[in-house]
Amino acid sequence: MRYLPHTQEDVAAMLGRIGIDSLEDLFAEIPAAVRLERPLNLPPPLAESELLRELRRLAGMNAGVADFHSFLGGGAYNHFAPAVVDQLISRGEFYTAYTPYQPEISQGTLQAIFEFQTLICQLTGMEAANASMYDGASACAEAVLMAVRLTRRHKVLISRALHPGYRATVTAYCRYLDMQLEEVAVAADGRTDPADLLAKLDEDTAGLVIGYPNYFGCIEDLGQAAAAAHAAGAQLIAAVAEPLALGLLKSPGELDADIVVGDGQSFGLPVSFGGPYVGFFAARQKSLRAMPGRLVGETTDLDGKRGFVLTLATREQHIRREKATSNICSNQGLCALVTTIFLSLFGKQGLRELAMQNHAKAAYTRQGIEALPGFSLPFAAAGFNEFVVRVESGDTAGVLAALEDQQILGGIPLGGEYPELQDCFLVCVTEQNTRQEIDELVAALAGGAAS
Amino acid sequence: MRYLPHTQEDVAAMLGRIGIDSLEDLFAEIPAAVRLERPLNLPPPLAESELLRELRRLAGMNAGVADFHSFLGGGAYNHFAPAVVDQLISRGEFYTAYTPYQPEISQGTLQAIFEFQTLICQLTGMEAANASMYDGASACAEAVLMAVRLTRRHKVLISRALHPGYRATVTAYCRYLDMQLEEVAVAADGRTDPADLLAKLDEDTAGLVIGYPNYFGCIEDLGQAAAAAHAAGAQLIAAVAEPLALGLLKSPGELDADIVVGDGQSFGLPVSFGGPYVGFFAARQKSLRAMPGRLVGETTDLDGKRGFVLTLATREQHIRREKATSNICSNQGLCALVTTIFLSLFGKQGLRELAMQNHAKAAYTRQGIEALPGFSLPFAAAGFNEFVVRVESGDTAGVLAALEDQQILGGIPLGGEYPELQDCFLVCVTEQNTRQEIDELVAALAGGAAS
Amino acid sequence: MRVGTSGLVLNEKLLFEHSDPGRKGYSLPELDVPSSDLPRELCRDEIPGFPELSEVDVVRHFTRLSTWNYGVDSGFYPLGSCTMKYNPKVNETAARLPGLADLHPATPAHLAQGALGLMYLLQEALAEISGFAAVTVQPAAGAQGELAGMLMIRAWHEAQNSSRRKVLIPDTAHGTNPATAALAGYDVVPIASDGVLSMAEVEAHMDDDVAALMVTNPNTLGLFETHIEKICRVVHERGGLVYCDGANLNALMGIARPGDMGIDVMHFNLHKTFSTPHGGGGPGAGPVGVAEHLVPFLPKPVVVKQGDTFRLDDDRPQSIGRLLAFNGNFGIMVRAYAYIRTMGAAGLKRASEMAVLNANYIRACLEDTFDLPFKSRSLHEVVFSDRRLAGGCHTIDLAKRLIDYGYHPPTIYFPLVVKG
Amino acid sequence: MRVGTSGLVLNEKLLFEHSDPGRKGYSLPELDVPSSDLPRELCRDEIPGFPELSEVDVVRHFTRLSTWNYGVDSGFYPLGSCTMKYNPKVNETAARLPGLADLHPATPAHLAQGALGLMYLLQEALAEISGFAAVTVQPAAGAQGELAGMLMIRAWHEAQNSSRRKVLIPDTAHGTNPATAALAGYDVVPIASDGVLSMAEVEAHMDDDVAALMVTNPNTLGLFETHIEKICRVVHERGGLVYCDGANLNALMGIARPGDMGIDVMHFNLHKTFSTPHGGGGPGAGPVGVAEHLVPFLPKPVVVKQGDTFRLDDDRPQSIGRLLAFNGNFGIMVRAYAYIRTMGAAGLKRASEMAVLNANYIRACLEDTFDLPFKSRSLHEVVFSDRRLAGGCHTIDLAKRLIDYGYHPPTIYFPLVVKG
Ligand SMILES: Cc1ncc(COP(=O)(O)O)c(C=O)c1O
Ligand SMILES: Cc1ncc(COP(=O)(O)O)c(C=O)c1O
Repeated sequence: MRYLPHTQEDVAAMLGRIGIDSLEDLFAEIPAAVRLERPLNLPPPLAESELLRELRRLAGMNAGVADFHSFLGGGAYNHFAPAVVDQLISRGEFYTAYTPYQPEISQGTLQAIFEFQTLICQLTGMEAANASMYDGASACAEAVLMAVRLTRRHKVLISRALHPGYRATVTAYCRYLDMQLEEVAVAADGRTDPADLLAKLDEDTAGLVIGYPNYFGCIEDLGQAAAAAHAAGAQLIAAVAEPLALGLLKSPGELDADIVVGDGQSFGLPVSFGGPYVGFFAARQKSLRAMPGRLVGETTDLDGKRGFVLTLATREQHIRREKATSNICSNQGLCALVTTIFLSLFGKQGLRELAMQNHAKAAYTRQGIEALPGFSLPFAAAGFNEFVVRVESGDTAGVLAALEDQQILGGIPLGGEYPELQDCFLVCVTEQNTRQEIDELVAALAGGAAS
Repeated sequence: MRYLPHTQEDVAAMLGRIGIDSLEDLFAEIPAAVRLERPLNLPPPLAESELLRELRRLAGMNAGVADFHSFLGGGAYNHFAPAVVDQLISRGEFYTAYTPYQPEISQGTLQAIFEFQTLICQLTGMEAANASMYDGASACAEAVLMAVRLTRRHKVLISRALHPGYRATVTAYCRYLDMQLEEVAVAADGRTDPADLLAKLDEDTAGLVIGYPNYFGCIEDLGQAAAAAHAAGAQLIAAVAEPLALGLLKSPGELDADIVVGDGQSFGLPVSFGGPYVGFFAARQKSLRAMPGRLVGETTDLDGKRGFVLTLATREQHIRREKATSNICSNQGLCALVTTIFLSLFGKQGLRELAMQNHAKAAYTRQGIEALPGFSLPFAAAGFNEFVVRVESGDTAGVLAALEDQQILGGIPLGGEYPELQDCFLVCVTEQNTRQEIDELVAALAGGAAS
Repeated sequence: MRVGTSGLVLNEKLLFEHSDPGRKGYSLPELDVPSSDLPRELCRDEIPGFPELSEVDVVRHFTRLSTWNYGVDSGFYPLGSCTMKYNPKVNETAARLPGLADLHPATPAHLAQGALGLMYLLQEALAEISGFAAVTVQPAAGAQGELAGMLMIRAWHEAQNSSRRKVLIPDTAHGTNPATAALAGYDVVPIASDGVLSMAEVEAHMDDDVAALMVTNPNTLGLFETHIEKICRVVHERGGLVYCDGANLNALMGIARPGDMGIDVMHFNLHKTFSTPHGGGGPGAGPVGVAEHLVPFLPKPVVVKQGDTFRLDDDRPQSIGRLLAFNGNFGIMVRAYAYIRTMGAAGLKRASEMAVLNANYIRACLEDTFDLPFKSRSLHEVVFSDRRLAGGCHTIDLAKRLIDYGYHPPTIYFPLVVKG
Repeated sequence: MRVGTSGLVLNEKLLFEHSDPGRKGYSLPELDVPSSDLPRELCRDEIPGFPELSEVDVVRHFTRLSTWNYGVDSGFYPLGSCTMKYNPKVNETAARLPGLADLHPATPAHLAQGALGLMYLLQEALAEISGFAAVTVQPAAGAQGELAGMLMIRAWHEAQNSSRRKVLIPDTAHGTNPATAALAGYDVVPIASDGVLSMAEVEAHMDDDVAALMVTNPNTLGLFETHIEKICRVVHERGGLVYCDGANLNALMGIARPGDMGIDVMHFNLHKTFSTPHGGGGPGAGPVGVAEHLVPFLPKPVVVKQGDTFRLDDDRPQSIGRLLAFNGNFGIMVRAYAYIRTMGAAGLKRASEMAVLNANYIRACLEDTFDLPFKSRSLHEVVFSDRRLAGGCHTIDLAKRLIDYGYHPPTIYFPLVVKG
């Protein structure tokens, strides 16, 4: 077995040193009753070439973006990742290292995380960011818990226009905690309903969670929400599932959000059937000690040289155990590195230009579809790179199936998560969709997919 | 431009320091008459995503082994390369380094080349190997030149069964030198004709070049050839286009060859439409100073620590100029590293097992085709993983085209290089061809491809 | 082998310190549609502080940073509790295959059969290895697997109208155990172990307000919990469930199965036992195996097979819900599946045997030198204390000195029951 | 920036010293056909000395070795004559694309149109950049390009029944120039230059036994051969041809074209001017451009276009033949083509401008400190001597001291006309 270096002679010599006769003896402490007395029932081992053949076979059964024109978004975005990203994270020193608990031989990881945290602060307009969370949804759940910790209140309002996967995750995380989640309705323009929001905000409200942009691609009035939340003494949590939008939009920090979470997948991570992605989590300096997860801080060594270390570990479960701010241990370190490299490459100008292209392409597509008979756009609010399309006939499934026949993944049907939008689907357009692809989508919709 | 770090401010400041006004001025020494006064006529620049799209388009027009069952060999072999190989050579310290002229910061390359040289010596049974040549064919030409240098004779015999590309390369290299090349005929069994060989060996013969295995896949009697060559005072040069054979066959060194050249492509390098591959060159210790190309040797530093350096550079063109043993400068360093990693992984057992599998699969295929009406095997000599098939009808092109229609690249037609074998093609079978593929080939040949 | 002098040591600034206004590290196609402006009041000016770098700046920056790190690829990395395996290179290739890496999570199931099939096959393989009735591959890491498990335990209690409030956790447990129990709304009751848990201690604490016991087996001292079967029996008899932290499963593959010991629920760490890279702190994956009675509570969606097709089953009324926006760390599942298919049954067993052999060999070589607080036969790890170290040396000194010799230090100051 | 202390330095043995009998680093499918034995007398026993290593041994060995190297990705690499460009990462991805990397060289042309088309487009682009009538992409490196060129010159002479025996080569020339001339059967006549070639020197040596002059432009001092046009005219008038060593083309892209200067034949180094990696000593590629009168002599096969299809033309009776078994270093061509398509005309010109700007900037910063033997305006490189170095310091000391500061030294002791 090529992964196991032991030779027969090694094994014999080692057993001798240990003073036992057989490998069996190593397991003497395991009671016979719980020993497995048969081989595991697993398929026979594959050579490397066979393994790749088998995985290529499985991969070949999937509709990747190489074969389909894809307009799927909804929290996972088909953006281009420069080759640099993957080649750099493929350096063994990065991806085969453990969590940087020994700073002397982990400065590479530590400095990169510090840079990640800094980039997230700059992007979100916040003051402190952690080393990453599992994904945007679980980061959102952690934000809700932090709001509860900070305010010692028990109710959290969640916009119905927040990504359904985020809402479900918040619900699961909070399931058995002493708190209530309440939903805020969606207004006719596709944004969170300000009236319903005001009606539900009260003195027990710890926080309010709003998507920015929201699941329908609409750009929420975060400033107004922050003002309302703050008036009630609640925290405003902005959840950013498409952080590329922040290349153009006012940052949540500028709009007075208290906690900003989201997913960095757009920044260089493949969609990879849903993961691994990377949650980010940013907050105000004053809330630092209430934050979940790891933090890297700057320090100096005995010679006065700059160095980086894990810091404020007293919040974490290794020390605080059941009183920790979170149970998270391994996070998504390498994915944070992806994001860091991606943002280093695009930088100030590039992120803006990339965001502009996304917006322009979505706007162009939106206009194309809006002009088609049989389709309409239910939500009027300004959007970034996604929008909702209504199928007048109501046959969303039929429309999407017809598109599939033309090798187009036209969008995500909304009926499953939003029964009131049974006749709607969510379209996402990125810089990866050429005008020709877009025109083909529109033509396909025009040419009968609507029927 | 993302590859050029200069900003407008940088350029201005640098021009200022230089004391000139414009970039134009940098080129003041170039006479106006030879300045290009128009932009180059090249296609507009592509963004990275567009570039990959364009290259994928071009790649999609080619019949790679992912889509075709390939039985093409003839000096370029479809062997599996473990993922380790490419991941290790993709480390920037290896592939973005220059030739290791500064040993203090090139020990990685130097030690790896030293290991390459050692592996080549072990594989070929020789005493000294260089740091690599361009490919097997040019290594073969250099070997011919070395034989002439060593013997001060002027005639070199080349077996007609040597790879035609190697023969052509030797011819081109020797074109204007004071020497003659003479061809030795092929015997009925597919090997070099011993009678013709003896007849042509004389006191002006510097060397004799024989393929091992030869182009028809036949295993030459190298020992006999060496004895004959040595009796005439000539050098025996063995040219190994499929070095995997040396996992099973007696080494040329054991059989008394004086110079062994070949191509390491089989050991981890993709077929890549013909290159880059890696020529290897091994000889006897006593001929060391007559060898072409770079050599790495072991040394110790001031502290007694082992280190490696380029050695015997006095043979080379930097110092010897027109008296150098060769004009080669850049060789195929990274490809030599590929080979080194591949051989490290396969090692003693693995290379043997791999060679056995190749031979067994070729033998199985050979038997399958031999049993077919309409086909025969012209050459009886034992072979390794290749053999020649004769199409009784004479319509080689028709047979191969019919195979292509079934997504099979059935072999290389021999008529172009060997008019006497107009009705033959060369079949290669490696560990990559499953029994099912082989059975499909045989069935396709049976099912009318012969007609 | 000692630290050499052949290598290079390069300084490196922060990436922001390399930034120069106007540098570009990206390329974009010309915009091929009309440009479109967002309402001004929605837009920011620029991102203050964001870097501007060329591609070569970025490549050099991260290449140089990487050389400050030590990874499994650099050498021996003997971290207890972390299972620092070799991370096979082919698995990296596998996870990047087109059709896997570029598959969107919202792709309709009939166009994602390969991916769903892979998830299903991985679930099945993990179930066989662990002896559980079913496995979810959703959780993103061990700690999230723990959360899934504890939420299921609580949901099961609720389904029985039981509202127990306490969870027993041994003092050797990893910090994520109590933190997770708290996140599931439980009060943590620490219990003492003397190397392994004693029946007496478990019986003393196992009352009818205890919802579960969280145990790690082998535990963080590298010792097999020898009474595990009886412990499970007692906990079950008194109405509780047993959670197993499966971080140390690497000692048991093909040897013994937690599901066969009476354990109700356990998480796996694919980034430990199943060779996926630690990535400098993730991403990992923390699948959870459950006994039959907990199946209805699994996080949703679950990958199910119907005839020859696979789909994500969302219609699970008793499910605890979902813990991530999508299907979990699929790229990590690909790697783990590749590992299992490469190793096969015999290979996995051999891996466990070799891990245990190695730990016992190190123990044999060092037990005369260092203090060994717990003496029963070790499984895949061994814990020494610094009590016998001379000259005022402590564990931390030993750890740092190992670095000077070119090795990664072992895990230090954990578990907390061992001094130093 | 100084050498820091953050990095790791790891010793490493020879791979043979890691070997242990019985270790395996490979996997093979079960043999699915009957096994077959070769006649015993043909077979060897085993390969004495061959290593036996597990996969992790191999990964660690080469990872650690790599850390002893300095590459362009590590930092500034100011080697004169070598054009150490950034090696774009996307080009590495490109060369590995299925359909390119797995295409066999004997694939029938109609099933290899993409590859042949790429070679053709590269030929065309290089011809446009250099001003030559045609380009062959076959040679594997600069020196082999030189050989192709000199063989063509000789073949041309033979075709005119001229049997000249001498080649003029300036003292600044790279060693491959005289070595190549000798390999083409010529006698080398060194000629002196004073920074650049003077007309007097050329005229003095250009007699009717001289087949060619080999010139490097800009030359290895980084100076443009200002009389190049006149030199070519004189050589031509007296029946000779002019070979240009194009190693330094990076100074001229979009600025001036060797073909327009009267040069008859020139090689390119794709691993210099066109950004393909040096690989620690190759593989590179050395295409050759020729003026109209040399086209019949190009190495064969040549990629030609007929209508919309491409093929390898082998039927070229005057060709010098082939210099490699197959089609040249195709993987390198892919990278160079990717570079040209990425840069476009303006980008290539800008690259040349920036290279020349950088060299002149370094010169401006250092010319008060170091001795500058040749004072005319530099192009993309500048050569100092150590004459003014104090304290018994020589070039070699300066070079090694730069390493201590984390930089790769410049090229030293070359060209030979500059002392130190
Ligand atoms: C014993 C034990 N339990 C749980 C965990 C947490 O696992 P993860 O880091 O995957 O969340 C770890 C990880 O170090 C561990 O060692
Ligand atoms: C001026 C000059 N000519 C020729 C060569 C030889 O090129 P190659 O190494 O590609 O054979 C070089 C390479 O260093 C060079 O600098």
